Amino acid sequence: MKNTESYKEVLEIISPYLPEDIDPKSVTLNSHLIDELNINSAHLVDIVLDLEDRYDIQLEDDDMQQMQTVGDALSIIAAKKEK
Amino acid sequence: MKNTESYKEVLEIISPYLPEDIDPKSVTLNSHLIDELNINSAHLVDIVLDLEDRYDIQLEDDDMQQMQTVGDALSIIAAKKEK
Amino acid sequence: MENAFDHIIAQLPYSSPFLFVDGLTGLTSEYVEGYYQFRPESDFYRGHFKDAPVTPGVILTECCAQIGLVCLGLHLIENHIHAAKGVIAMTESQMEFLKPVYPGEKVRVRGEKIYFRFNKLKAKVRLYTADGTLACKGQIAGILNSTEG
Amino acid sequence: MENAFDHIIAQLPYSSPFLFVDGLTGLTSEYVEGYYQFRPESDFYRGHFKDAPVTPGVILTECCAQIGLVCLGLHLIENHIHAAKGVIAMTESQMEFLKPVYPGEKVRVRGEKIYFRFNKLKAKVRLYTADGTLACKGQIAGILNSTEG
Repeated sequence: MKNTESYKEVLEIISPYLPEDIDPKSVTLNSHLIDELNINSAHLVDIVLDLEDRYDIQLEDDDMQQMQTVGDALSIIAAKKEK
Repeated sequence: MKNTESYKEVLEIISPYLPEDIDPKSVTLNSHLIDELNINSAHLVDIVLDLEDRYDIQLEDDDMQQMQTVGDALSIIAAKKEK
Repeated sequence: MENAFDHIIAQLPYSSPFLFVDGLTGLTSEYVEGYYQFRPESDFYRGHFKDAPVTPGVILTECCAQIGLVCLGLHLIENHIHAAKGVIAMTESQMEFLKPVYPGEKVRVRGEKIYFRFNKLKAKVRLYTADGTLACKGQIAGILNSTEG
Repeated sequence: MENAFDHIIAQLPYSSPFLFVDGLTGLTSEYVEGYYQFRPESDFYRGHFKDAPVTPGVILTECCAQIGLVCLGLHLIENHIHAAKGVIAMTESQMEFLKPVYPGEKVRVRGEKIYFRFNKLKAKVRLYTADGTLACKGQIAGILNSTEG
């Protein structure tokens, strides 16, 4: 899940929920979803549900709380897929 | 434009705008868009704009008025494409 | 049966003149049904439209949200041990308006859960007039804001 | 400048207490900008919420529709010889609510034409509070109903 392909996939899932003033090209692995990318809590849920669909995984409240950055999302997906 | 392929394409464009109680499978060439399929005037505009995009054509007020049935839509598209 | 749902209506954060729920007729973890009769004396009819009162589409949306989203949400919270008690704030609405609803008309709203995850509830809503005509429909979502935080 | 748009506001089919346009600051065939100050005495604050007045999301939607869709539509009709004169009825709304707006706040609405075809106008709308914060945004569409037919 550390390869470029997966990062692109996750970015594609996040992009529709970015506010207009955030350039998708400016997003990095360290971008904080709420504080930097200004994604609100309602959209964060949509992103999590889209990730679940895309990777056929089930995320829990704990995963949601740990998912602070784009990199966190990649790590959580990788961990879930290994199970 | 009389072949099955195009009919299917047009049906695909119309389907999202059908009311829930209309079975897309019940639609025929003779189905009246407003009277039988219960498509309202707001959605009829969306359908026309989607047809324009799909077939790279420009429809006018006259075309809109003549487009009573699914078959009319196919004929109008065919006529526009020949120009 | 209807008294069984009074405790839900009592928890609604709205009051007259911005309460658009008269009663509920069905409520499970999957769907809710309720009704409201529009009061001809409601303030909004004085301005919508000039000399031609019609229920504003946004007021139909509010009726759909109060019955179809918030009543359903209050019920789900009751049955969801880990959820915090709180208020449901509307975050998104997507509506289609099909038929006008006039002063005095009684409408029935049905809300169906699409999902309730991570404190976000999304519901499909439909509003019918007394003769069974679908007057508006759509999807409405809200986030449960915890009163603890 | 603002007086130049008074004839548009005069044509609006709404009146107080359901008129949510104080003035327009810009209007072309592509976009409209206008403003409204929410009146603390508005009826809806008495019920939304109980003892905690916040402007209902659906009222923000109405403000967006009146400025961003209907004022723009009235202007487009004026400049569109073949269009019938009439009323614009909202047919669809798709909104996201981002920040609460409180009684007394002055908001600015910008509406941008997405398309105006076959008497249907669809606009992208955004509502900002005085400090420039985006409070809600979305898309609203309406059909011009001819008064002749």
